[in-house]
Amino acid sequence: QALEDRARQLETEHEQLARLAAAAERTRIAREMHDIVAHSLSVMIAQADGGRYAAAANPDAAAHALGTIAETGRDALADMRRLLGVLRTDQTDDDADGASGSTTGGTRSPERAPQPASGDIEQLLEQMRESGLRVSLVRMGTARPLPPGVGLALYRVCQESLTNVLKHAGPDPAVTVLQQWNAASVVLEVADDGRGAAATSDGAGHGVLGMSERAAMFGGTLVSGPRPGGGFRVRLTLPLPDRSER
Amino acid sequence: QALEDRARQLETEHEQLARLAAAAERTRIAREMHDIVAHSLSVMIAQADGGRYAAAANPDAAAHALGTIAETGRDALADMRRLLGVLRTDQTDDDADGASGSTTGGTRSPERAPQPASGDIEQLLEQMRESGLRVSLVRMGTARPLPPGVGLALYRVCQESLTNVLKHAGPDPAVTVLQQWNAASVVLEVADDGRGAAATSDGAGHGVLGMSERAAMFGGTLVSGPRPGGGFRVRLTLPLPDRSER
Amino acid sequence: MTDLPAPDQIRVALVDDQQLVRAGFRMVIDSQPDLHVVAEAGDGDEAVRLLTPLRPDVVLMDVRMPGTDGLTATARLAEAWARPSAAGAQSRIIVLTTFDLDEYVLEAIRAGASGFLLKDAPPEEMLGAIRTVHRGDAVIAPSSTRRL
Ligand SMILES: Nc1ncnc2c1ncn2[C@@H]1O[C@H](COP(=O)(O)OP(=O)(O)OP(=O)(O)O)[C@@H](O)[C@H]1O
Ligand SMILES: Nc1ncnc2c1ncn2[C@@H]1O[C@H](COP(=O)(O)OP(=O)(O)OP(=O)(O)O)[C@@H](O)[C@H]1O
Ligand SMILES: [K+]
Ligand SMILES: [Mg+2]
Ligand SMILES: [Mg+2]
Ligand SMILES: [Mg+2]
Repeated sequence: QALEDRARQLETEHEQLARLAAAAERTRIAREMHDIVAHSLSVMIAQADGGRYAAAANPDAAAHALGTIAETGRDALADMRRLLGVLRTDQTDDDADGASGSTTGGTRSPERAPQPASGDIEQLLEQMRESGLRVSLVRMGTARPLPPGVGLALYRVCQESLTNVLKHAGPDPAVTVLQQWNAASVVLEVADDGRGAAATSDGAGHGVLGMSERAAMFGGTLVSGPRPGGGFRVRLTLPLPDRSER
Repeated sequence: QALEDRARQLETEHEQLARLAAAAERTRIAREMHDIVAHSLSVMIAQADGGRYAAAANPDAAAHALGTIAETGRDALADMRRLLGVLRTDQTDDDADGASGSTTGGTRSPERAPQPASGDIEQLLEQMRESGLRVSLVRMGTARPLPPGVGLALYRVCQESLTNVLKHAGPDPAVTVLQQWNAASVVLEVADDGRGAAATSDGAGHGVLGMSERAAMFGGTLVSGPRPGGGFRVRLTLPLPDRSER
Repeated sequence: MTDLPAPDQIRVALVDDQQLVRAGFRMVIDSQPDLHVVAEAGDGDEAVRLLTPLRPDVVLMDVRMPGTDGLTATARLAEAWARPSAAGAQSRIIVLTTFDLDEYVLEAIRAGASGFLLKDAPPEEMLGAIRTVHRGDAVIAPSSTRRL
């Protein structure tokens, strides 16, 4: 019977779908890891080979290369931890985000609010701070409940913007996250004082595209680009039900 | 009607399932990535620091360290490539460590190099020894075949514990790795005589988190902390099918 | 950044956005009596601007770089160098990637590269590849060939 077939078909599609989702996720992480960790490993390897080959003619070359390697490695460890901070927070969030049942056999409890909102952004920033990113949060106005999906959009835009800071802003940037509650809108701004316009764009660009789509989905806007004085800025504005009408 | 309901329900479950699969994959990769990359980077840094200091007395030491660094870096990149599956065209998942077990049923790609198993612990220790760590292995009981995923868990816990020794134990610690086969469990203990409680904790802790998750995944336990007399200890216990019942 | 080679040396150019990677490669290459690094560029545009008139014998070209990427730069350079120079010399390009992505291999060859290597290939392999493409043969890293 048709319906029975359909049910069976859907059931078999389940496994396939899960596999595709996992593969897509792996591709995404591959890109982030490439930009952050693989680059450092390449530098360390190239320096090690170079130091070894150059040492015959110039004994100082080996010692110099060893110094560069140690420094690059320490920076890479710090960068990797920050990236893992983002990834793990992401996971916790998705766990709670409308799904029931346990996923990974992990030990953390999924007892969290179903909509990631400003509280989750604080947690994300806390994790980034612990792993060494200089980031501060500025809040303006009074927080209020958000329509379905809006909290998640804010969270994701913050998350992708911070990932971009790690990838593109250069060493040790300072980041300010502003969350502003207006009468008829909420604004999230992520600004850094890093490389900005001087950053090397490799034209991947799924991040900004995704953020703009999220903004559009809720009738809002996303503006992003280098700041005139240096650094980079992402500003998301989402309309809210007017406070006075509530 | 029941079947119609079932079909609709399955359809709505699709999105959730995809998200769970992605989240599970992210956690799995974050954990593996941490262990592989943090370990390699720590070895490379230790070698670079060591080589630079030793070079004054022994010029060959620098060249030797540079060789080890290059080799370690290449292995790490190869591991990353394997983990992220970028060498493969087919987008099949792999459930080598069982983390995403519920989402797979997975055809293993033939191109995948095998994951390290518990037997490779000896090789890992050999590598650490070559890079100057004083480490000895004690085995108790008779080794026997392990359920899928358990070998990798043992290996990764050993790897991260040794990485932590490099990072936190201070200069020139002595390490003892104990692997103990009991009737219904296998135990791995990594103990050092280094700084222990005096080590400066920065509270990042992806390593211990990942080890605990691995233990929980197989119904085991992980205990870690400073030892009363000094030094640090990590003890992993994983249940095994009872020997007498086999 | 340019530098003068001795008469019979193979003139090599390095294109990579990471200065420390270029510096490492340069140390390896310059240690060889028959090789000499004559130029470095940090992105695709700079590579095209600097290398088009310079016509090095062999270019090591990174794929992922800011602005103009290595594959685009390879295509532009290959086009500019389609005909041998007045002196009859032919310039060759070896494309490097960190991850061995299949599309890159095919695109690189289509763009006019003579070789494809992983960036962390052992130095002996890199040096061998430079000499091989200079002789006019093609080089593709084993890990990639397997997939073609
Ligand atoms: N904080 C920042 N500082 C400097 N440049 C930035 C910053 N954030 C984004 N950019 C620039 O904007 C570009 C587009 O960002 P986007 O997130 O869309 O792509 P991406 O990060 O390069 O790749 P991905 O698709 O993996 O996100 C980046 O390539 C980079 O050049
Ligand atoms: N062998 C050791 N000796 C002393 N302290 C240790 C040792 N192993 C772990 N620790 C302490 O336990 C803490 C947690 O370890 P964990 O591996 O989770 O984090 P980490 O090594 O600091 O960072 P990472 O997330 O990169 O692994 C460390 O910060 C350190 O203070
Ligand atoms: K030379
Ligand atoms: Mg991005
Ligand atoms: Mg650790
Ligand atoms: Mg690059």
